[in-house]
Formats: sequence, structure tokens, C-alpha cells
Amino acid sequence: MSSYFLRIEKASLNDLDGIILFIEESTKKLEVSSAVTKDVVLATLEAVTNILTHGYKDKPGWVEIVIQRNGKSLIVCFRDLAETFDPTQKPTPDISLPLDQRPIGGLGVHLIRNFVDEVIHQVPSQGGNELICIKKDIFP
Amino acid sequence: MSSYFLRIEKASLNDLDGIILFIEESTKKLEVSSAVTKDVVLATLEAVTNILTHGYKDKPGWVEIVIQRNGKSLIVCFRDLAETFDPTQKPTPDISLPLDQRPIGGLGVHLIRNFVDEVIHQVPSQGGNELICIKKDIFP
Amino acid sequence: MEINLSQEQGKVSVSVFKVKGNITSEVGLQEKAKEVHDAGIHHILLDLSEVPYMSSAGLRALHYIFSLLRAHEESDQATKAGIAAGTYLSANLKLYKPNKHVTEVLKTAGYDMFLEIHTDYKKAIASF
Amino acid sequence: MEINLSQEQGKVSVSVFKVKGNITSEVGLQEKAKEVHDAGIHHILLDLSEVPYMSSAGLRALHYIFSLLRAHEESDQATKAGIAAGTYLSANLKLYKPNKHVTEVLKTAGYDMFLEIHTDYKKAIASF
Ligand SMILES: Nc1ncnc2c1ncn2[C@@H]1O[C@H](COP(=O)(O)OP(=O)(O)O)[C@@H](O)[C@H]1O
Ligand SMILES: Nc1ncnc2c1ncn2[C@@H]1O[C@H](COP(=O)(O)OP(=O)(O)O)[C@@H](O)[C@H]1O
Repeated sequence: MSSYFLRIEKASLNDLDGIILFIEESTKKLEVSSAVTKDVVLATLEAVTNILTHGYKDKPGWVEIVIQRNGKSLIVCFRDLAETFDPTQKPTPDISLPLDQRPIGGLGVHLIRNFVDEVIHQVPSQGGNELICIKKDIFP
Repeated sequence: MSSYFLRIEKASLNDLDGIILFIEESTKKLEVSSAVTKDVVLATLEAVTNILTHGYKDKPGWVEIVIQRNGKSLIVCFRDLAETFDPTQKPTPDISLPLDQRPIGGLGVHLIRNFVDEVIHQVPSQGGNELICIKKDIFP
Repeated sequence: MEINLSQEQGKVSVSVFKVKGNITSEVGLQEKAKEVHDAGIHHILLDLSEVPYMSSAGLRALHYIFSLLRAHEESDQATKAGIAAGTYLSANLKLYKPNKHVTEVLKTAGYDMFLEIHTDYKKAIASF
Repeated sequence: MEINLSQEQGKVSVSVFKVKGNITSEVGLQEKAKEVHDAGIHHILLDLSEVPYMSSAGLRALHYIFSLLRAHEESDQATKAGIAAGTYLSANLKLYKPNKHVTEVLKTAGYDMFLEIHTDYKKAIASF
């Protein structure tokens, strides 16, 4: 089945609008519902923002996004060559606390978990990170 | 959480015994039940045999296996640098037919699907294949 | 992302930030809020009606602006009680017409509990 | 994987293949079966009691040996009826004591429907 690839050699936050377009176009070709597209866009924004701001510390860096159907699931995969970091181990923030008792930020990983069904972190052979996000049972 | 890596530069079928040991040891460290270990060993035998016999056409080739816990799931990932091939698209063989009406073979992918809960095929940036096998809800 | 500023007069002076495009960075919003705040305006209505998507960078900006303007709240009995009961809504920062994607991000982060969401522009200005 | 051959005399001559170690290649088993077959022995009992794991390579070997010996079946009425009804079990290739892992592989492939599985050695030999 079809996979859609986007590779940006020197990605920065300015590329996020283009990345959103890429996700919207590939999910359209995969005939995914608009609700799922929205979830995938939102997860993508967080995953890529974390790569760029934390992984590459706001310097331009190599990012690859792969989106594909796998049986009944949709898989979106984010790859970088930054230092290895496993975000799946982050504890869930307490979102019931008043804002002035919360630290600023710390919500990106929480949002990813909320928008997709499973998040897997892997270290590719060449190092860096691969974050695999799975939306389950969305295809007939 | 811990990941366990095994990389063999020039793998051949002779390495399968060693690969079984690697799986048994890593699943033991991850405190996985023996039933799950058995499923993972059997899926591994099929995945690696296919890489070596079909992917590398029985010539020695680079293989990497990563095994790790991911939340409640166990993930086993097989990587190679052979030609890209997506086994998840193979139709299920008819195992109710009498043997003399069946072709020899064609059961490896069926066994993998049977022993794990989800199988994902990906193409890494450097090419080749990455087969990700997931055993779900096996950790508390 | 583009931010256009305008000023409306209700019971107090309200600075309206009209954002166009995806909010994927906190920097622009925070800078503009700081300028307006330093110029003495402590009430901001964020018009999100033309924002397709907002990431957690937007949440960071909201949190920052919320805290910046917080110091100027009139801390009457009702406010104090609200804070204690966890039912406090900012009187200084309010949102106008976020779409359903943006609303979902606000809810998933639990920010909808602290920020009023308006869908009628005149009522929004009058509410400050 | 190691294969040790021995011969037992029941109603017919039975060649017993005792396998030690994991079956991860079909080659050894197929070669040995061909030799025995060419020497005129058409009944094989595969002793799997010391096989921890078997891959689909083992299934390929079983399929190959099954077909090799199949030509020598006495095709009586009962056999023909069994084939038609899909209840046919090989009279020439039988298995002895596969562990539960190996049995699961056999079942998942649907091979347990065509190959007798014995757990009593004497009865296994006598059954040929
Ligand atoms: N790709 C990454 N590389 C390094 N550190 C990361 C990465 N992603 C997340 N982090 C760390 O995890 C923390 C939580 O991330 P997140 O939930 O996205 O919140 P935020 O980015 O707002 O801090 C970050 O502050 C950072 O320390
Ligand atoms: N890694 C691979 N590379 C290329 N082709 C493969 C690979 N894995 C499987 N195949 C193809 O898919 C077919 C079915 O594989 P499988 O179910 O494992 O059965 P078998 O290996 O017994 O033929 C193989 O015959 C082969 O053509």
C-alpha cells in the first residue's frame, strides 16, 4: 500500500505550515476522515515542534515524516538525527490544576498521546529518534 | 525503558540459534511470560528466515533486532538492508486445504501474524526494511 | 501567522489580537502582548476565528499572557473564592471563536476551565 | 540441529529420525528422507521430543517428506474416502512427541490434520 514521505534537510518551525499541508494531502489520498486528519495534524505539530525545539535546540535539522496505511491502522512516523530521547516515558501532567499552579508548557507529549492510540519510540540504526504514532481501526 | 539490540553484520541461518537465545534473554530481563516469549521467538524465526532467504537470497546480510517495552506493549523490530518488500500485504493462505493441494511453503508471514497482534512494515531512511511486531497489553 | 491589533472601548480598553494562520510558535503573540501590557492595556481579546490549527506553542503563549495580565486582576472576594474553588476564569484574557480543532487542544490541555470562550463579538467586548 | 537415524521393525520397516535442536532449515531433514526413501524405506517416524523450536522451514520439510512418501501409500477405499472428506492422515509419515511450541506451529499451519502425533513410542511404531 502507498506510503507518503516528506524529508526536510534543514527543518525549522517555519516549515510547520508546509508539513500540515503534506499531512492533509496524504491523508486525503489515503481517504481518511477529516476527524482523523485533524488528530494526525495536531500530533504532528507536537512531535515536530519537540524535535526542532528540544532535539535540535532551535537550530535547523534533518526531519523525515512517513505516513502510510497498515491494515486497519494509519501509521505516522517521525524521524530525526538529534540526541536520543524517549518522550513516551514522560508522566502525564495534571491538567486539573489552576494555570498559576502549573509550569508553562509540558503539554506536547500529552497532546500526542491524546490524539493517537499508540506511541512508540525507537532508535534507528543510524542513531537519532523514530517516533511512531498509530491511529487504530480507522480503515474498514 | 530498556531496549535490547542485536546486530549481525553477516547473518545466515546458522545465527538463528543465537538469535533465539537473544530473544529469550531479553524477554527474561523484561519479565515477560514464557507464553509471550514463545510467540516472540516463533515470529522472530519467521521474520529473520524471510530476510535471509528471500531478502538476501541466502547470501550473508546485515540484520538488526531491537526488542523493547513500550507502555503495556512489547515491540520487536527487525531491520535489514535488502530490497524493500512489504510482507503485510501477503494474502492469508488457505490452511484448510489438504497438503497435496497446497504449495510448499508460504506459511511464514501467516505464522508471524498469528503470533503477534500487529505487524507494521516501514522503509527506513537508509532503505531496506523495518518490520515492527507488537504484542499488546502484556504488561500491567 | 499574522497578528493584527485593534482597540475597542467597553467598560475598559480592550486590545483585540486578530490572528491569521496556524499558531505554531509562541514568540509573536508573547511579544505583542508584552508591548500592549507595557503601554498600560491589561485586557486582551484573542480573535482565533481565522486560526486553522494551534499547537502547544499557542498554549504556552496563552499561559504567558494569562500570567502577565493576572497581576492586574481586581482581587475581590469573588475572585479569591473562585481561585480556591478552581472555578476562576481570567477577567483579563478572553478568546473569541476558536474553531473545533483549536477548542479541542484547549480542552485537552484543560485551558477551557480558565479562559472564557466567546462567539458573539459585541458581548465579548462588553464582558470585560 | 542434529539428526540421528535408527530403524525399527513393526508390521513394516520404520526409519526413526531423532532430531536434536531447533529446526530452522529444511535441508538436512529433506536430504536424509531422500536417502532413506531411495534405499527402499517408505515409513518415517520423526522424533521431535528434543526440538525446542521449529520454524516454517520445518513445515516445508514435513510437506516435502509427506509428498515423497505419499506415492507409496496403499490407495485403498478408506484412504480415498479420507482424502475426499479431508480427514486423511498420512500412513507413511508420523510425528513423535513435539513439545507445545512445535505443536502450536503445526496447528497454526493446519498440519495437525494430516499428520498423526504420537506420545507412546511403541504404539507409534506399531501404528505403521
Ligand atoms: N525530541 C526531544 N528531544 C529532547 N527532549 C525532548 C524532546 N521532546 C520532549 N522533550 C523533553 O520533554 C519535555 C516535555 O515535552 P512536552 O510535553 O512536549 O512539553 P514542552 O515541549 O512544552 O516542554 C520537554 O520540556 C523536553 O525537556
Ligand atoms: N523479506 C522478504 N523479501 C522478499 N520477499 C519476501 C520476503 N519475505 C517474504 N517474501 C515473499 O513472500 C512469500 C511468502 O513468504 P512466507 O509466507 O514467509 O512463505 P515462504 O517463505 O515459505 O515462501 C515468499 O515466498 C517470498 O516470495
